Amino acid sequence: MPGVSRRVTISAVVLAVLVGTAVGAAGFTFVYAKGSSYLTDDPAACANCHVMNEQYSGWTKSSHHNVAVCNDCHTPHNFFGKYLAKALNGWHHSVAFTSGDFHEPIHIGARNLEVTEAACRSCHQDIVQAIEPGLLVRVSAEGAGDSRKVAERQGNLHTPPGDGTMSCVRCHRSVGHMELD
Amino acid sequence: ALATNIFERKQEARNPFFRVVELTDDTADPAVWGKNFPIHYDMYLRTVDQVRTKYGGSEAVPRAPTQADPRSVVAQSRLEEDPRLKTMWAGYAFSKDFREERGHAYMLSDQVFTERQQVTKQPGTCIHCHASTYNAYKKLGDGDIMKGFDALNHMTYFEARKQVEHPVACIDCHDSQTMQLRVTKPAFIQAMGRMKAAQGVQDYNVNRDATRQEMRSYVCGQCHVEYYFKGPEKTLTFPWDKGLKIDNILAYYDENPHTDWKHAETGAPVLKAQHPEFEMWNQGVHARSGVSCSDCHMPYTRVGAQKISDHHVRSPLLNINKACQTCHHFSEAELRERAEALQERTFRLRNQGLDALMGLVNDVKAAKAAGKTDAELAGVYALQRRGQFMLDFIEAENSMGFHAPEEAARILGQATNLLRQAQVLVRDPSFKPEIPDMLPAAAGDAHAGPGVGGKTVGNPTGGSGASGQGQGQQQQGQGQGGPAH
Amino acid sequence: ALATNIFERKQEARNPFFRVVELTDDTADPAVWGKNFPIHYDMYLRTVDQVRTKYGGSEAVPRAPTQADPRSVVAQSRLEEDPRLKTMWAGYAFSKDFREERGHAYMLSDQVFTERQQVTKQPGTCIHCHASTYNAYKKLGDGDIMKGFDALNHMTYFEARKQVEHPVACIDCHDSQTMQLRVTKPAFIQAMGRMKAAQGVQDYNVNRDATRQEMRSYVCGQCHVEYYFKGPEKTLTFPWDKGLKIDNILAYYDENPHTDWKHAETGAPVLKAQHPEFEMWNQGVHARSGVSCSDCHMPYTRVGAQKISDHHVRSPLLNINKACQTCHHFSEAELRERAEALQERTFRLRNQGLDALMGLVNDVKAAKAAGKTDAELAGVYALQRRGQFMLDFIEAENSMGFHAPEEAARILGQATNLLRQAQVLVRDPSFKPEIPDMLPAAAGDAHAGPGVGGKTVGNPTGGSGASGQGQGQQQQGQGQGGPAH
Ligand code: HEC
Ligand code: HEC
Ligand code: HEC
Ligand code: HEC
Ligand code: HEC
Ligand code: HEC
Ligand code: HEC
Ligand code: HEC
Ligand code: HEC
Ligand code: HEC
Ligand code: HEC
Ligand code: HEC
Ligand code: HEC
Ligand code: HEC
Ligand SMILES: [Ca+2]
Ligand SMILES: [Ca+2]
Repeated sequence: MPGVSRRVTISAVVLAVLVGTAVGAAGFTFVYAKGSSYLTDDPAACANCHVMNEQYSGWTKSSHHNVAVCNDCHTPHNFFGKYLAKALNGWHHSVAFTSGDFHEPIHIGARNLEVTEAACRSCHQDIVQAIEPGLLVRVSAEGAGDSRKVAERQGNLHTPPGDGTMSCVRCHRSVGHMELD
Repeated sequence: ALATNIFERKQEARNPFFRVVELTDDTADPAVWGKNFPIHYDMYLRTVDQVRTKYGGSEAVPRAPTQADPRSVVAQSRLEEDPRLKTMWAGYAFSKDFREERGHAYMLSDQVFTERQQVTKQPGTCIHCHASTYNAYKKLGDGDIMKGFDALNHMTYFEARKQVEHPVACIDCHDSQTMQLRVTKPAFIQAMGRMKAAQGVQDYNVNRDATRQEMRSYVCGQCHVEYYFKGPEKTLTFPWDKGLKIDNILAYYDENPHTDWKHAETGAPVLKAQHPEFEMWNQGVHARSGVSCSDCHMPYTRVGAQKISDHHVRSPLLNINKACQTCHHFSEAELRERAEALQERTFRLRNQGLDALMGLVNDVKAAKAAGKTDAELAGVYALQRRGQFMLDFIEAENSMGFHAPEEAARILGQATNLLRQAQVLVRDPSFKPEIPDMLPAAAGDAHAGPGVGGKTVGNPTGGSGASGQGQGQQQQGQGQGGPAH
Repeated sequence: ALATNIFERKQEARNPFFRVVELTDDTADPAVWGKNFPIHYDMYLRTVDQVRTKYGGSEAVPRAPTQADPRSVVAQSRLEEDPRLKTMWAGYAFSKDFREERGHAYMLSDQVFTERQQVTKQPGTCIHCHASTYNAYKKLGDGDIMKGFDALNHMTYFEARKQVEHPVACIDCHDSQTMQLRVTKPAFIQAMGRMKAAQGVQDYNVNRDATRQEMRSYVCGQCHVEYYFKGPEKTLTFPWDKGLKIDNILAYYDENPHTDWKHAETGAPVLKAQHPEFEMWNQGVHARSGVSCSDCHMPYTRVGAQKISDHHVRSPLLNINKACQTCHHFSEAELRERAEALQERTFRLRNQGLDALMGLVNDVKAAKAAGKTDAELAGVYALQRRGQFMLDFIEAENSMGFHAPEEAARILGQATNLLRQAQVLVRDPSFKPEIPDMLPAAAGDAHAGPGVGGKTVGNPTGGSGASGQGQGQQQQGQGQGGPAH
């Protein structure tokens, strides 16, 4: 979670939990809806909500069901990020599911899509290297910074890779869920 | 063994490119770049392959080399395949020699040796799209590519030819230090600038302002576009000031009167359309979904543990597996059938349009034989000019309608309407022809949309474009409905 | 409350339907079915809503009820919107009254009270598509719906009207015991049988052989089709013996000569095309991808924890969220723009075709005034008949090209070509018109393809169709390239 300091991360988790328990009958809801399983990596946990059934069955047919579970793609690949995302998503999903107030069909939002994109990149670092621009910089004897500065001085360089990355999901939408096509 | 293998793969993958030689902004020779990128270079060399598809690819036709034309293999002649084309271009160099285009490796020699060179004295302007020109620009312009561009335009073709050595090469599309894409052909830079300015985006600089995904089409848009040679300077110009749709281009030519030649059989002042792949792509649903030229014509391919862009640029129908199936989960046979069904419809409408044009040419000849004057035929000429340009636009576009099937059909339908009305008008000067309405300026154009900006097609909320890091770049131009920005 | 809510949700999901009343094969009244399926019934009732989209939906136009026509609200008149239609249909009942179609709730009353009933004596055949007819068939045929079908055909319209009570109702599409879809209209069963037989599939029985996904379109194909009344028996007939493409239909009418009426202004013997939604859908990329009518017009909708098919059948552009976004992950605005860009192109070509037809009608009138005889004009009439039918085919199709944009454009382009050639021929009897080639019989047709068999559109391996529960049903018919099976 670049840009989010550890303290913010932790307090957000704490806040989410506090707010969660403060709601009346929340304890029962949590247990009854198998909320605790939400904290595991078991994909079945997600499918406790039947609104997740479609994604669950899509996942079982996907190319990744042997190598990645929901959380591998839908939570950041670091400890705090993971539980922050879970807290936010978990809270958000429970409220959304219970109130019934959400867009259907469910579509992934900008923030979660970023998480997922980062997940692809994290597992597929090797390949990412090959398809990102600015790659010579990495293997060059000079530091990345230097060669970029030279190029920038010449004023003919396209926007740097950080901003110009490409989306894995544009071509590989269905790796996690077969029927997303 | 398994373990070593995986280990080797990982090594390969981690260090995909070795800097064997130092590349600079002056390294023109692709073979030198090939030292650092041997796989890319091998693929690049494979554009010599010739394989036919139903409507594309090309066929290797052997010929006896002569001193004037040493080529021992050429592509099939489109004029022999369809002699109606000779009539369409009567009086113009194209009616002497016009062949199916083939791979990039041939671009320079095919241009030098086309018989079109023998019937007309061509300007240096031709060279911009048939060679690696970046270093010539820099040399002739003392480091300023814009100046070098002008210099080349002013030469004769064979003078200009001496300034260049290679077909399009690495340096025309890539920055030598970072390998990032860049546009190096001034005609594209200028045309995009003018178009954006007309849309209210000041000071647009494609190399600064375009997203990575846009660049994956813009490098092709440097050449695969409609063009003309403007004024006595013969400046290479893309007629995009009003937009990329054919209606916009026709309006441009109305305001900037230009005639390519006088039709030899009818006498009408007509225009030649050429390879508007970029313009037509822009009207299609793929562009609208953020799918770039490179996605289909240079799809990623796994080589060992690396994944690289296939520099064997060719018909995607020769490579459906990688070119289409990443996005479309249907069988190869099914995808081919879909593409060909779209092409078949376009082909029918194209044939119908050509038949109408042949009919018209005969009618005008008969009318002239019977004593009709050019002045009396002025209305007929106007219809021929417009109708023939629209017809040629799709004939010249090399995907047989695939890049934008509905738009191709619209244009051909309207072209036939114009040409058939001209046939009525020849016979009946009191006839009042109807010219089709223009489409509104930006209707249906591709636009930033989801998928552009380096981000996914799967951004449901749209509009805000807020789904990615690419965000920062998605600026001004946005939401103004301008084409392909 | 939160807890109860989740509990309710879970219950709902488990036990979606409560059997309150016993339904039998004789239960005609949808209100009774509604006791078991209250949500479906509520949705079904909402087809009274009238909302306009750019090219579809409908507008509620108030009128003063009269005794002859007690309706206080009708849909807008298409004849007033575009008076060229009156000229196209001159001499036919359609030139008197033709309105935008609206929801299913109105089908019976709109048919009874259209002014078309006043200018022509219609046969009972009309009723098949404007009412719940299943129980009438059974009654009149003593349990045999085919016999009952014949009986209704032989009646006068107002006799037939007395046999029915409701607009299309649950029993016309559903089996009362299992709620499975079924086709109950004999004209569809017979037409599919003839078409399949011609393709070599003997003894095709749609209710036995069609897959579930096919049925999700076939129930609509019972009515949303081109038809004519065959022979003196006035048998409702769909002209599909040679296939569903317009070329096949034209060939059918060539072999089975039929004329709907003589054009009042030109005298040409012409055909009326009507609502070929099913035929056009079949030529589009959605059908080819296994997307059914119900996927767009009756998309799944969550009600509580249940997901049910939205029985408020209507324009998907009034419900983009559910109708399109399940498959297309773009914003609503973007999807609307895409659909409307396709429709806009079709609309232009349609207008161009209508202009050509208006020109032709005037020309023929002038020629007749100048003394030309019907015999002399026979060639012109043939072109008008063919061109006008093609034009009307797309005009009558209610999606303004959306169901198959390239096919709509092809047809309109060819129609205009024919009509403009007719204008030449009126002036110059020596002119040799060119009739467009037919497309090969099954080219471009939808086919089983991936996604059929009740499962997802995204089946990568194709062919085997092995991605879903529907599997068991995918049998004989498959893979023979026949349309929409
Ligand atoms: C290999 C990666 C991966 C795995 C594993 C995965 N997903 Fe996803 N998921 C994705 C991607 C990518 C998207 C976004 C698709 C798009 O752009 O429309 C997505 C989208 C979603 C959405 C939003 C629906 C939509 O169409 O946008 C939900 C809900 C979801 N996933 C739930 C799950 C659940 C539950 C599991 C486990 C059963 C799971 N995911 C497993 C990659 C994955
Ligand atoms: C309490 C029921 C419930 C459970 C359990 C659940 N979800 Fe969801 N999920 C929802 C609902 C409801 C939505 C739609 C929320 C919205 O769109 O606002 C949703 C939406 C999503 C989305 C897309 C939302 C976005 O804004 O990007 C993803 C991704 C997702 N879920 C993943 C998961 C994963 C992974 C799990 C298991 C770890 C899981 N869900 C478990 C109910 C649930
Ligand atoms: C937990 C680690 C992990 C994550 C997260 C992950 N992958 Fe993978 N991926 C793998 C592994 C391991 C394989 C090899 C699977 C095999 O060979 O069966 C693989 C295979 C693939 C393949 C080749 C197989 C195919 O489906 O075509 C693609 C493409 C791919 N991943 C893309 C993605 C994308 C895109 C994302 C993010 C949406 C993603 N991966 C997320 C581990 C991961
Ligand atoms: C423009 C389309 C496109 C984009 C964007 C894209 N890929 Fe791919 N990817 C492909 C294609 C095509 C292949 C198949 C290559 C082959 O096997 O020949 C592929 C293959 C893969 C594979 C499997 C390689 C193997 O060993 O077979 C992985 C893993 C993968 N991609 C990951 C990613 C990741 C991670 C991203 C984002 C950083 C990404 N892709 C972006 C088109 C794309
Ligand atoms: C969605 C995929 C797709 C995209 C995006 C695309 N094309 Fe194509 N292109 C095709 C197909 C398919 C053909 C037809 C090939 C054939 O008939 O063999 C084609 C044909 C061509 C041809 C003729 C090739 C031949 O074999 O004769 C050229 C040149 C071309 N495209 C250039 C471009 C350019 C330039 C762009 C971007 C401005 C572009 N294409 C974008 C799929 C695509
Ligand atoms: C410097 C100008 C230039 C650039 C830049 C360029 N092309 Fe071309 N391209 C040509 C010319 C010229 C030909 C025809 C060569 C011949 O027939 O001798 C051609 C031919 C092709 C063909 C036809 C191959 C065949 O077998 O028929 C395809 C496909 C193609 N280009 C796609 C692309 C794509 C995609 C890009 C961008 C990645 C691109 N081109 C960039 C000039 C260019
Ligand atoms: C704006 C870029 C551009 C310019 C300027 C240009 N060409 Fe081309 N040329 C192309 C592209 C792209 C192709 C491949 C597509 C095609 O053939 O339609 C091509 C193909 C060709 C071919 C092979 C196919 C054929 O037509 O037989 C010849 C020969 C050719 N050009 C000659 C010339 C000559 C001579 C000139 C100058 C009068 C010229 N070109 C100027 C871009 C250009
Ligand atoms: C007509 C344009 C064109 C030419 C010429 C060209 N490339 Fe590329 N190249 C591309 C495109 C497009 C990409 C994809 C870039 C991206 O996705 O940002 C690319 C990507 C690359 C990459 C990055 C890794 C990858 O495969 O995606 C390397 C390395 C590369 N090219 C090397 C070369 C070399 C070496 C040559 C000369 C032999 C060359 N290129 C010639 C258009 C071109
Ligand atoms: C990077 C993704 C991508 C690639 C690569 C791609 N497509 Fe598409 N294609 C799309 C999208 C997105 C759409 C629009 C449908 C939608 O809105 O979901 C589409 C639409 C289509 C359609 C229906 C539209 C029409 O024009 O009628 C056809 C047919 C099609 N593609 C064929 C192909 C073929 C053939 C290829 C390979 C030459 C190809 N596509 C390559 C993403 C892609
Ligand atoms: C992929 C989605 C899709 C499929 C599949 C589809 N339609 Fe449509 N249909 C549309 C759209 C979009 C419109 C245009 C609505 C508008 O303009 O408001 C439309 C319009 C119509 C209309 C006119 C509606 C009105 O509001 O006036 C009818 C009737 C119709 N379709 C029937 C059918 C039938 C019958 C089938 C199957 C044979 C079918 N459709 C298949 C999307 C679809
Ligand atoms: C019994 C015949 C019949 C059947 C079966 C039938 N329709 Fe209709 N449909 C009609 C008639 C008649 C109308 C016009 C009613 C009017 O204007 O009064 C109509 C109107 C419509 C409209 C236009 C609504 C509007 O607002 O303009 C749509 C959309 C439609 N039908 C779709 C479907 C779909 C989808 C199916 C199958 C699920 C279907 N129909 C089945 C006869 C039928
Ligand atoms: C094969 C089925 C079928 C038959 C038979 C049929 N209709 Fe329809 N009718 C439809 C459908 C479907 C619609 C809605 C689509 C449309 O309006 O184009 C419709 C719409 C209508 C409408 C409302 C729109 C308008 O045209 O003003 C009227 C009135 C109508 N029909 C009258 C009749 C009459 C009178 C007959 C007999 C001569 C008849 N119908 C026979 C299927 C049929
Ligand atoms: C014009 C055709 C048509 C009519 C009339 C019709 N339905 Fe349906 N119905 C459908 C279709 C299509 C489906 C989807 C079936 C499938 O997917 O297998 C459906 C599905 C259903 C289902 C199954 C659950 C679901 O929602 O998918 C029920 C229950 C149902 N309808 C009840 C009714 C009732 C009650 C009525 C009368 C008030 C009715 N239907 C009238 C076409 C129709
Ligand atoms: C059940 C899935 C599904 C539904 C629902 C659906 N589509 Fe599509 N759509 C597809 C598929 C599949 C394609 C073909 C592209 C491909 O092969 O990936 C497609 C293609 C398209 C295209 C490009 C093809 C063309 O005709 O130019 C457009 C535009 C489009 N859809 C719009 C819509 C709209 C608008 C709606 C709602 C009225 C809709 N779709 C509903 C699955 C669907
Ligand atoms: Ca070619
Ligand atoms: Ca309507």
